[in-house]
Amino acid sequence: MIEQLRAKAKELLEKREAGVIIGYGRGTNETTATPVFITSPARAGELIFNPFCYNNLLTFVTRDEHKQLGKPAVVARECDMKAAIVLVQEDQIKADGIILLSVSCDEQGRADAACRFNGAMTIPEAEEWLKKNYRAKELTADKIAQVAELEKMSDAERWAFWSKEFERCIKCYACRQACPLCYCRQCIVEKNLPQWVLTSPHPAGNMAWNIVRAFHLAGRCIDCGECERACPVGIPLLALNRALQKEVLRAFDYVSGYDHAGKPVMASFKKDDDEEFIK
Amino acid sequence: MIKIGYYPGCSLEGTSSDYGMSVRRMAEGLGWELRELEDWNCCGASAAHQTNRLLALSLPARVLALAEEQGVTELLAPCAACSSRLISTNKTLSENPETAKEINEIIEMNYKGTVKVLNVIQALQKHAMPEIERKVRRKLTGLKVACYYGCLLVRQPKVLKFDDPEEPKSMEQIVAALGAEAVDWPLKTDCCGAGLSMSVTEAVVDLTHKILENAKFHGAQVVAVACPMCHSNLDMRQLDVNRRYGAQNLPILFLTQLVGLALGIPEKDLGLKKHFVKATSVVK
Amino acid sequence: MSRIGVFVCHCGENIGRTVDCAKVAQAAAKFPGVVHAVDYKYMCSDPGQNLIKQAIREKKLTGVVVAACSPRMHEPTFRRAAAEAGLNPFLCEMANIREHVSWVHEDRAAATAKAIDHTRIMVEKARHDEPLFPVKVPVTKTALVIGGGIAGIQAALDIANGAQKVILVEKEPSIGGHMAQLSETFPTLDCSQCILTPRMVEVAAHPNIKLHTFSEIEESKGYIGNFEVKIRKKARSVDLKKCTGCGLCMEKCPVKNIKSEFECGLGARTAIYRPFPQAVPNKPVIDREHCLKFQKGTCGVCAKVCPVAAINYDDTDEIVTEKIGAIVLATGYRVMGTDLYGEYGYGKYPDVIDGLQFERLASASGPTDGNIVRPSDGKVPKKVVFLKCIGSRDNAHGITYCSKICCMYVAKHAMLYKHKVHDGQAYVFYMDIRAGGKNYDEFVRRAIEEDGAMYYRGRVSRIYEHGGKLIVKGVDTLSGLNVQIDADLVVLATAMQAQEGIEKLAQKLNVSYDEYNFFTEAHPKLRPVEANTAGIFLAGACQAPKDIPEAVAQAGGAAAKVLGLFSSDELEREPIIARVNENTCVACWYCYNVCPYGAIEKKEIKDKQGRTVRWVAHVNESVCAGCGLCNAICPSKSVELDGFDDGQSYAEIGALSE
Amino acid sequence: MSEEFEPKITAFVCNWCTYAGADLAGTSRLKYASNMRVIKLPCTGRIDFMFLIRAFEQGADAVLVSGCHPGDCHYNEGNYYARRRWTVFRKLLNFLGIEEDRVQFSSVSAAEGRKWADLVNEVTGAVRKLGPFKGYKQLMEKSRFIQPVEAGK
Repeated sequence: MIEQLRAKAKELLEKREAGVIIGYGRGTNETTATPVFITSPARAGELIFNPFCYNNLLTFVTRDEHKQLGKPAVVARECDMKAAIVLVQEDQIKADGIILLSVSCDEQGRADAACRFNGAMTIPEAEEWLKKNYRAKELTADKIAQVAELEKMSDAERWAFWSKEFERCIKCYACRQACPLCYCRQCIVEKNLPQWVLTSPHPAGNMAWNIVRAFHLAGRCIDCGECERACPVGIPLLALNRALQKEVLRAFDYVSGYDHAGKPVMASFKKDDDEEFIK
Repeated sequence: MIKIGYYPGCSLEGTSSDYGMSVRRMAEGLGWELRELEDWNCCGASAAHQTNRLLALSLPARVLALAEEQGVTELLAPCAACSSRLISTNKTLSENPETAKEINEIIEMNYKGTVKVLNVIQALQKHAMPEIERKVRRKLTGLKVACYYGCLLVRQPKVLKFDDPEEPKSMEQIVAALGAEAVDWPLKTDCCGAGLSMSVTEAVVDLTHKILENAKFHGAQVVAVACPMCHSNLDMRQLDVNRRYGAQNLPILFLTQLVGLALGIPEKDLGLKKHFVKATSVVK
Repeated sequence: MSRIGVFVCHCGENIGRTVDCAKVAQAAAKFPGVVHAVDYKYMCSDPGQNLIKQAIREKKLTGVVVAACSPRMHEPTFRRAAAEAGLNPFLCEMANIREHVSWVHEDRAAATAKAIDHTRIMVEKARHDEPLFPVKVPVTKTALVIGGGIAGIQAALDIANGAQKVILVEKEPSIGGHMAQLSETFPTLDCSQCILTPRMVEVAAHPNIKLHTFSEIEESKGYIGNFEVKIRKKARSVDLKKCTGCGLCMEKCPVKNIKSEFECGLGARTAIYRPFPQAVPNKPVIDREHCLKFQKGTCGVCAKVCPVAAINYDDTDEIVTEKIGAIVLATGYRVMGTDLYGEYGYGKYPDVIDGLQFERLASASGPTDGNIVRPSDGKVPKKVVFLKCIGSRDNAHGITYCSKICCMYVAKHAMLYKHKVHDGQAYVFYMDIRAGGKNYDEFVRRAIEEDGAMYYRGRVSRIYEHGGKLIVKGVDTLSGLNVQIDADLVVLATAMQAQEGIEKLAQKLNVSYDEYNFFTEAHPKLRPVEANTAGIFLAGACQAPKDIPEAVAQAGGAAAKVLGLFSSDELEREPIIARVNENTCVACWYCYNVCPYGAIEKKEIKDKQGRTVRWVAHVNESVCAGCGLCNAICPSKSVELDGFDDGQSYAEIGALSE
Repeated sequence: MSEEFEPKITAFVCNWCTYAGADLAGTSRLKYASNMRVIKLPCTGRIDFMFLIRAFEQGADAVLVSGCHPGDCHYNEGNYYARRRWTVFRKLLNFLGIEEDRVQFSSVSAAEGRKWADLVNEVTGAVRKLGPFKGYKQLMEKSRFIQPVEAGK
């Protein structure tokens, strides 16, 4: 599998169909991996794909310093492919400005022995492929198990749960940095006229930050789980994201990452949208 | 094998036993497995819904609940009055949870609303069209048929959501698939007077005459119906019509009988002999 | 530092009875930034206003809060007063302590507390107010009128007579619209063409009107005062400059059996044709779908006979671009297709016709020279049945509205019929008779009482042919009896519908339309001739079913609005508009996607070499209506709405801290 | 006898429908509970979800967002976009453990003075039943020693 990936990467660079391959390379030792930016065909052999490859590489494609390297071909798991589709939908990259080197991972989002290279894909191809091969795996019972468990609690229990979780937040914003869809030049927390989010890592500021982070991903989150993985204090951020994914699916019959040419779900409406909650 | 629940209703067991026979034989011919509901009761048509609202809902609700209990998802009710009552009840219960609760308490059952009721035309449309053309053994070529819907089959439009209530075409499509010619005639949804059959027979004779005359005027050799009341009025009252207005001699066939004939089922198995106006002369 | 003045109004006893106004003023005096706080009996009175003006001057106030009635009542009053004292009017705010406090609460302490809070909210807002200045937009003084029916003609003439330029676009080869097809008009029975054609000629001759017939709108961009519209002039195949309108080509055209659209299929026309004899321009067009030259490459007779060589088979569509300041939509209506009513046999029986067809039968210039005869056999019908509300007010067929004109034109038809066929009998089936309008009810009474039309209140269930007659089966609900009429002719008064495909035009112009595709007015009562896109106005039946006088009146209204807009070189708009911080915008286009007005534009940021570095959102001030959707949805808070910006809102909420 | 709890409710209303509806309640002299403080914005579509959080930070026991009925929006579509926003946002808040009655939404037209009066009473009653929003108040209490002081202009 890895040989196929390397060969394709090499071919893309040789034919100048891509300017840079963004993929995983070996980290400081066998048990780490690091993003690599390969511009010369000779280095295609450095690409690896193993259980230690987990960063969502789409975070790099929106950054100015990487844009200069030319059209990227990015090693992308299913959720990463969805990130690319949302980035196109939100015009952060052009539909013809990226190639996805599609790789399949296991249920945990990790590479394993069974992983496959699905070929190089354009955005429309990736979208079709995902509809066929991945759409049915969205929001399955095991994925929303924690959400369901929390929903069973009383309001007070949930408040206690989250207050306790958020109390540990140190406002390092690793969740934001790891997220491929947090691409703003200025994050809302950096805006202080007015001060949208109380800056200190105290309970009120943490609550505000975590609400902003979750809600800014409403209808957008592609469920890669990088935020939760990046969180140094282990807040179950993915459960928050998934609760909103579930609601977006229920209310608007929408799953993010399958419609590169359509309007974002939160920037559109239907006249007969749910309004039971409005008195 | 298409499995469909079957609710004959009282007419198909009594006055219109030929309809019942032909439904069963036609189903066999089409490869449907009809499962007659066990312990079914009267749908309450006309008698109940003119007297007591809850009774009018409870009788069909029990039939629906039985069907649900017996694992039926689609229920064929060939009688137009039965299907109309069952479909209306289904709609009423699904839209009014309070009423549904009340009715469930009365019938001491718990109907969840999963049964879909079909009349004969709907069932044929869904489970026999358009393949029926290939199953026809005896094409009814040259037979001119006036499709008569009467008042119930395509009404009430909002409950039934099936065909155009004023200018229906579904029966014509089935008849055409059998190789016969459906005549274009205007009185296909006029009333035959069934509700007054016993009380004001005079009126019925008059109404029936208009329908028969008009069908004949437009070249019909037979009238196809899918309702026991329509049939008995148009068939049985034809003697009175003949007496008052002159001979009509227009055979009245159930749609199922026409389908049966086309499928090559013998006439006697379809109950054709039970008619007052003999069809044998036309259907050879 | 802010220097806010607070002015608490008693409104006589209206506020003072339940709110301790003095206490509100005392509390306000202690709010941060407040340098002056007083209460007074009537703030809106001259002395009250003077109190404010005086304080602005003497205390050098940077902001004013008037705690009084609803801002919907007196905000303009106090802003004007502030402006007169030299303060930017947008630095004056009102706290509502009457409608929202004194009139709805009884407990004096609670009401006073709430009044203090509402005042504090507005003081906080005022502390964060910025002076705002009206937005000025240049105006191109040329109006575009789309649609050349009576509404478009009227609007075009009114604007042109007001000394402004007009471009009139009509999709058919001639202007005139449906009115040109009518025989007589209600309630006066004057001849439709006699009153219309002079106006059509006037349009053609008017020095201020440029006419594009056989043309459609291709594309529109821009905004109020500054639209740029591309018009597709369809290939006419006849050079309008050379053609003299002699008509020889039409005489000689061998294809003579095409159903005439103008005659509603009751008459025929040739392949090279003009829709009707009084057409403007009175010059033909080639219908390429039927022309032998275009279909088979043969014939070419028209070119051979044309004395001035005006025929051009190689003519192609032409796109012209026009700069426009205002647009009047006058696209009219169409008559509903009757295929929805199978039971009435329209299309099956030639003698079941619609109202517009009856107009052609009754028209002196129509296919029968005004003789009312049956299309099937040319015989004079002795019994004619008119059915109203065919499609209109009929939930079962999806149209719930009333088409408004049918009651009147059916009465007119019944009359015209009786005037021409003296021994004939007209029958009318109706649901209601809606004859509201000057001389309208009298007109209907005349049809019934003098011309003997039989009116039955009820519907018809079925129409069928029997023995050479059309059997009409209906019911008279007033007598409770069934009615059966053996008619010779049946006329269906079918519903008035929006033009087919009109939603495409609406999307091009960014105007909204309702569920029936009629254009939506900006306000159903107070702004009935404006679309909710600035600079676009509505005239006639494209907004809702209308009769001629109404369409003409609305067209006049729209023209007046256009002339008002054109009365100055620049137009002023309220400065409640959004602004983009281009430094932080990442061009995710959420604002662009949600803007109901298309006011967000995509703007390139270029470097010194002229290369595009990136894109950002940009608000077109002329189009922005100040809703603030962009502001709320922007994830990086790069768009803010002047007058209601985030800082102001945050400060207002902050005013409620404990 | 303990004094009845008087909740503090912050209402965010649109200028065209609900604000005018509340005005109508006033001109009709309808009486209703005095617990609500009204902040006017052009449209419910202008209301940032963080305004609601800000209100809770300032000690509100509940918030109300009220605008035009669907199809009546002065800006044609503003409340449709808002409706999507609030659908998901109220889910988020409830998932965090905030009782549904503390975050309320309504459509009140300019003609519905009576509805506004009844609504204020209903919301006030519901929040009175819930009691003070202790959760958020505790959050603020714990954070107090480092709350920033906002500079006035």
